[in-house]
Amino acid sequence: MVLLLIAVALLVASGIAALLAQAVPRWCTRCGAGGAMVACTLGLVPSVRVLLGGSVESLHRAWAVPYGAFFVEADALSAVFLLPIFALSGLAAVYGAEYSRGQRRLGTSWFFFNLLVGSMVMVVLARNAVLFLMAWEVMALASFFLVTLDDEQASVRQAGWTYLIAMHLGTAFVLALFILLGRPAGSLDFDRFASSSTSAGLLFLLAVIGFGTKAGFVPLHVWLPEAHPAAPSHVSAVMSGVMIKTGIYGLLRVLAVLTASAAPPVWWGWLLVAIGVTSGVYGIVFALAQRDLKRLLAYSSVENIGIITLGIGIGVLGMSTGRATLSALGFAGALLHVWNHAAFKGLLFLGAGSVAHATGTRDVEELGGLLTRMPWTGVTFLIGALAICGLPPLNGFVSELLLYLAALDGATVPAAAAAVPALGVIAALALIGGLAAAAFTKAFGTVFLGEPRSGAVAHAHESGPAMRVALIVLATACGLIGMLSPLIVPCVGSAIAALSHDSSASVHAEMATAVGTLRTSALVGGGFLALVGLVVLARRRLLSARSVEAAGTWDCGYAQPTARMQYTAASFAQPLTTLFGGLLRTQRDVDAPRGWFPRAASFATTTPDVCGQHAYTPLFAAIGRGLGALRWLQHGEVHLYVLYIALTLLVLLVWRLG
Amino acid sequence: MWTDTLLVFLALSSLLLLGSSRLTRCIRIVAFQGVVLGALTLAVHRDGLSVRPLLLAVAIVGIKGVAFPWVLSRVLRAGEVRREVEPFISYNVSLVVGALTLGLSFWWSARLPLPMPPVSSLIVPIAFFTTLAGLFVIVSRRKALTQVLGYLVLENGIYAIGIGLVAETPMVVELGVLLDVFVAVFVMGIAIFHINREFDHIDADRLAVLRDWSA
Amino acid sequence: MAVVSFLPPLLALAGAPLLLGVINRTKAVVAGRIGQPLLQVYFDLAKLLRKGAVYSRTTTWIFRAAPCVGLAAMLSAATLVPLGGGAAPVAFAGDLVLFAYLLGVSRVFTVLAALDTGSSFEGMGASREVTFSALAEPALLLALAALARQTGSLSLSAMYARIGVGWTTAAPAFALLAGALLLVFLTENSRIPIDDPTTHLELTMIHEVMVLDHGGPDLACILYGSALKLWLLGALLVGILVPIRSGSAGLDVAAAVGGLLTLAMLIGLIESSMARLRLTRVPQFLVGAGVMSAVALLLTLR
Amino acid sequence: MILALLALPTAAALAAYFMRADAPRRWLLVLAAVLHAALTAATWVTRAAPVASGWLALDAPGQLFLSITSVLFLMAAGYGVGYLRREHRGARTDFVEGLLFANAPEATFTACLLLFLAAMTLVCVSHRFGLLWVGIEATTLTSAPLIYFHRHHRSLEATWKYLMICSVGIALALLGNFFLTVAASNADGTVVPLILEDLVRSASRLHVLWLRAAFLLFLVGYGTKMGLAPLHTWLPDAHSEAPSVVSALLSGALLNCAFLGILRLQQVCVAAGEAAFGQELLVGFGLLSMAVAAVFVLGQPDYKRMLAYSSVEHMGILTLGVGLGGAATFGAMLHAVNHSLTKAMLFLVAGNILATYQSKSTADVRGVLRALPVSGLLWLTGLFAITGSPPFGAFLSELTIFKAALDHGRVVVAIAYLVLLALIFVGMATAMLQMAQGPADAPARRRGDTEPWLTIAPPAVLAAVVLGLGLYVPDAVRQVLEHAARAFG
Repeated sequence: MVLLLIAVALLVASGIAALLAQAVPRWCTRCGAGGAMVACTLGLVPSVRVLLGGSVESLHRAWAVPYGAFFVEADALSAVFLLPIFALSGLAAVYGAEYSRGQRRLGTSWFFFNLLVGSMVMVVLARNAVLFLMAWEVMALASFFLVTLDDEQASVRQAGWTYLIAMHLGTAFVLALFILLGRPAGSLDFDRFASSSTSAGLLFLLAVIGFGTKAGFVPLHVWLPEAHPAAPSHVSAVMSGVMIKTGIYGLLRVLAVLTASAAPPVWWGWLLVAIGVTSGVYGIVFALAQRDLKRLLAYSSVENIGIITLGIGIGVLGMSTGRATLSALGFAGALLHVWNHAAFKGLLFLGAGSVAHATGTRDVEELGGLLTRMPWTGVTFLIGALAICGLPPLNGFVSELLLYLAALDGATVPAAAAAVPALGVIAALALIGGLAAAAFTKAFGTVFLGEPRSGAVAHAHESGPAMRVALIVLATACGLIGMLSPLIVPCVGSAIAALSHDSSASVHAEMATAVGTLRTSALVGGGFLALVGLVVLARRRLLSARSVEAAGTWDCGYAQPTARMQYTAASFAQPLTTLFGGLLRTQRDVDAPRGWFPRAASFATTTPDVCGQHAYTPLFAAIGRGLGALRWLQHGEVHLYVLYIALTLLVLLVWRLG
Repeated sequence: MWTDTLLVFLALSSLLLLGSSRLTRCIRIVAFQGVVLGALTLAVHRDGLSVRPLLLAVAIVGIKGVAFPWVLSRVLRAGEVRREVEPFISYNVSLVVGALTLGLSFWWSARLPLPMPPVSSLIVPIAFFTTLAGLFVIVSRRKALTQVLGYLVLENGIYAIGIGLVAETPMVVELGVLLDVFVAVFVMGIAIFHINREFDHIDADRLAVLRDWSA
Repeated sequence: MAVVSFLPPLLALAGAPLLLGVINRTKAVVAGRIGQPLLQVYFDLAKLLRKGAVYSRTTTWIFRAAPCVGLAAMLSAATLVPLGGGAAPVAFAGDLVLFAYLLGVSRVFTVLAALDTGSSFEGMGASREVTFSALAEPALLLALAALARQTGSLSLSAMYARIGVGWTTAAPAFALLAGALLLVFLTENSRIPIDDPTTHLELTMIHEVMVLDHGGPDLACILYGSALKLWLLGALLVGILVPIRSGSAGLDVAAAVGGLLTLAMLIGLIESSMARLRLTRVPQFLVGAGVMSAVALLLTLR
Repeated sequence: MILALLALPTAAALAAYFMRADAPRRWLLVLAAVLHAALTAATWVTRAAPVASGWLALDAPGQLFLSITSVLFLMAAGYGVGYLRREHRGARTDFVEGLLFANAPEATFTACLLLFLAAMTLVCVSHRFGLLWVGIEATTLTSAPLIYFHRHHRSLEATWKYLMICSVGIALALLGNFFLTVAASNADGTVVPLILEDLVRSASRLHVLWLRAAFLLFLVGYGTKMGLAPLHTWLPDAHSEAPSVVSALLSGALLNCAFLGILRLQQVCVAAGEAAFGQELLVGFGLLSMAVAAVFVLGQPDYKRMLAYSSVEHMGILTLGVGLGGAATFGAMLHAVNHSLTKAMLFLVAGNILATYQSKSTADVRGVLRALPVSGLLWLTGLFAITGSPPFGAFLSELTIFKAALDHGRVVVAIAYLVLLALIFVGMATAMLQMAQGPADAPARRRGDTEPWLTIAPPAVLAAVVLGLGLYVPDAVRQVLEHAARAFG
């Protein structure tokens, strides 16, 4: 605990130091990034210790603000989220030290970056509503300033605005939730929280909305695809990789409270599964339609949040149907996916950052053939892409396998209440997996393979060592979690026990078969790698003696194939985008070639977010109009103002005394 | 007896004000009300004249009956404007409204039983009527000047209640109040001077640049 | 694990190309030709393995790695799939997921290799491949999940060992499952009516166009890999359709192999009797498959 | 000590009025402010004894509001010196309509500022209701010339409306005073003297009906001055036309004083067991004010008016808090502190922005963060502080009020409160972010290249205090707040 608090203090201090060193960029980076690295390494120690079954430490001090108390605790659930926060933030700092070199307002950016990391840690540690909300809002504000760092662009300002409004409204729900939770005991400390069975449903909904806004549940996700691309890439990595997970953390924390007294009703699980399916499919379909690489990744974050929510939903179902295996596996899958997503989404955002850094564009239609120019970035990005598609033997597969196991287990129970959603989960996971494969083959294929689609690529260069290190470490993490899953999964056991109000021993027992499965599938995965090696060797032997020539790509009889004749990302995704056209509402602006000798012709598609476009914008406009209609009140005529006074007086006298 | 008569004068003068169209006459009416109030201060003290009410009466008459009219007619002369009241609501309607208000105040005062025997049963309704009449003048008349007059009538109505119901308010408070009102009217006078200089008119209804709504 | 459990993968390795031969032969016979020898595919493989290679200057190591990865994935998948009642050497709860995702691995690499060439045709094929497989995946997994629910176990071998019981209790569900699996089988192996492997117009191909640029040993890997895929998915289908569970592994396996050969002939017949679907119609076809397996599941829910 | 508090600014005002030279007069202003603040600080150490037979006394509420006033005036005085330096004398063109106008003589301005302080001090310390009335009326009269500092017709219009509306309102409050006397008089004609303590002591003997009537009149009368909707109409005009330093004082100090007027009677009502009567009305007015504020804050094209409406909103929050009673009253007291400091800070910063961009329209202001780095930062800080986001003080007070609403089971009120807060946040965030962010247009850059420290330091200090109050509420402050809260039920 002390180490954790030191880490937070160090983060804040180094941030301020960076701000003060504004004038000297080198020192600015040293303070900011250095402080973040050291703090994150410090923080990793206790988090890991707790995960490995270390004692839970807590600290309770009085705090002179209304209802406030400085009450922090690092239990298993907190540790599960602390680990990725520290790991990814540290790596992001390493990356950012090089990435943000030569940018303006370096001090500001590092100050808010470290503040963001610190506040995330405090959010996960806090056990008092006031403290939590403070950290929660500081987190939102810090990330807001990071998002709007480049505020000369109108689009960035718009994104920042959307983000800020969304966060603030979400916080309002969380506030109401905490106050209602604290009502019975008359204290806002988490350990005194309680819920009556009557209000539990309402509280659950409040939690889903409040924390779902941060996590990016559809349809509360509108801020996400705007904000994440706007921020610098190492920040997007942190925001997408861990910050939105604090929403998941909050939801789990509250679920643990709400289910403490009584098993949750079935509809909670159904709702969560429904949200998961919606977010998953919606997210990946929109990811498929994007041409801005970081926007694509942002939407895929919505999808992965959906997958995590599926897991939580199954877990809750398991609790309400009293099926321990189901809850254990569901929560295990969800928690593990939290880690995995942190790993590969962080990796992918950093990779995207390197690409943008090297080519100056994030538009996939202008990229191509980068694998030869940026081998390291390419390979790591490929690993990330494969992992996020859930392909064995990488980490994405492990968490999805756990979810499949949970769902299959649910599917085999007689009770339809659990079976139907379980089957929905299977179908959804399969569909999401397929679409994710499409989306990320599109991303990797168009960015790194084939011929360059524009001059932007020509002078692209591999990024420097610091950035490479971060990429490589994360890629290795993806591989290791995949291969060592049988050893890693048990670490989240006690966190699951806390969630399902179960002894961690029994949780481990429930997960035993699953761990066995993981072991075998890891073995098969290893075998698969070995086989790849063998086949590659065999092929090399065969070809060693023979002629291996280089030629142009077989062009099916075209005289001069050019890079621009390549299949574009849009056309690659076109069959699926048309299939989901009803959801995507892609806007085309076509300038069709006219006449016998057409001059210029153009065809462009944009896919703005449906919810934003067709739900929120009209709503806000309507509210604005409605309120605007009342403005005649302030018409400027003084004698009528006096009339207001007279009328108010008369009404009050007649009404209250008459 | 005396009291009732004075109160009736007060009410009538207020009604008269609602009906009169010339600014000069309005000012005179207000002056008259000031005098009436002065007299009222004396009248309510049946038990022989002590020095305090005498002093107060002098102050009231001096300020309300002499000073204010003087200030206002200065303003009126300074701004060479049409001497009409220019109401939003016609004189007849104003009179009707006045009558209704009178009724309302009688009805309302009937519902407020006084804890102690009042000097006169008319005091509450008529004073309240005067107050409302003052408000009505402010609301229904166009000129800044008339609005000041309305404010004065309002003030007078409130005074009447003060004099009639409140046996002892300490002298200091009374004078402080008077002083404040005096300064208020004085500042308003100055303001009207400035308005008069800034604008070629002193119609308050055209002082409506600052607003959040445009038709 | 018993020695006999190595039988299914070995048979797959040995017999996979034969199925292609059978299909082609059947088509030829129906068309009134003598057609190629049954073992033609083996000859092709042998020839390809003796050749050198030509690589496009555009391509990277991905292009070279893809065939090997694909083949390796199929080989590992082969260790999971039982043949008839005969259990596979590797069987554990949830291996069906691993199987499905290993197919995914090979697919993703094929697609990447296609994109690596930068040729618009191969891009086109890749695009179609991801589209259709994305739709085929739910159908496959739902079908297997239905089997799991019906047989009450989560491992392919165990599931297929108990198939026989299923037919007696939930015949309609199983019929639907078989149907769904057949559609998935046709799609995944890019047979008519989804795709026509023997066409000569790149514009209309899916799988074949993706491997246009491959040659020599690489092409051999790809060819052999797809043959294995045919065999494995076929085994899953046949495992349901030929529910002979005598208990003696030999007999069951023999029956299954017979079933596979019949399946090959059946495909031959289909291909010579039907035309390819228009590509825009294919999604409906696959969604249909998904619906079939979903219905099968709902039937088992009772 | 109380007399000193009153005498000091008055004397300084007279001195300032007759001073010829500018510089010493300005420093006299600061000196007076410092001394006043020092005296106020002293009252925290040693209780100030009541004087004039209990007419003037300093209880917890008085001390609270007096301290707010004094601190704000100190800051305003410091800022004012910088402001007056920046204001060039003589005729100049008005940037709205391009007409020529001049400023009021600086001597008058300074004198009125000091008299204004004296009047507000009187309001805070007077326990005699009549005197309270005199004080509040005096604040109107002394502040009217301040609003008319820039002598063009818009400020004149604002002044006129301010005078007219507030005078009418306060006249009604006078009627309320008389009714209170009636309520306090016994059948035998004797009267309980209208001193707070005496009334509270003999509250049970008060005549309920007349007490209620008095409360209604106080509510409408002082409510007008305080800016409760629908009586707030003068407020946006006066705040937008007055010099920013004056707007800061009006919004931060004056409105509180008017509120104190209502609270004093509420204090009596509570003692008389009539608390509920007032609380219902206060809740109603509170929500109505917030709603009206929301209407005008959303899409408000003039940022000073926006701040003014936000003041209406926060007055609503205060009344709502007192109306809810219990813990909410404490919240309201705390919120009074937070709002005053934050709003004053915002108005001062708005003054800097106005001086640089020469426009009050939100649309014309871009890139404050670049043109005026410090002011820009303070502007954003102010945005988050005033909309009650953690870790600023307003968050704690708004949280307290919201919690109380839920704990009392006033769910509808709580929901309305939250929704209105959210709406107003959207409105203010939209406008203030637009102004703060984006590229700074060239002229703004040129004009705003310097930020004199006198115009930066005061708002910076206030921002620091607000942030501090969000992280730590000192014990002494908490006690005063609690005493005050207990007085108002």
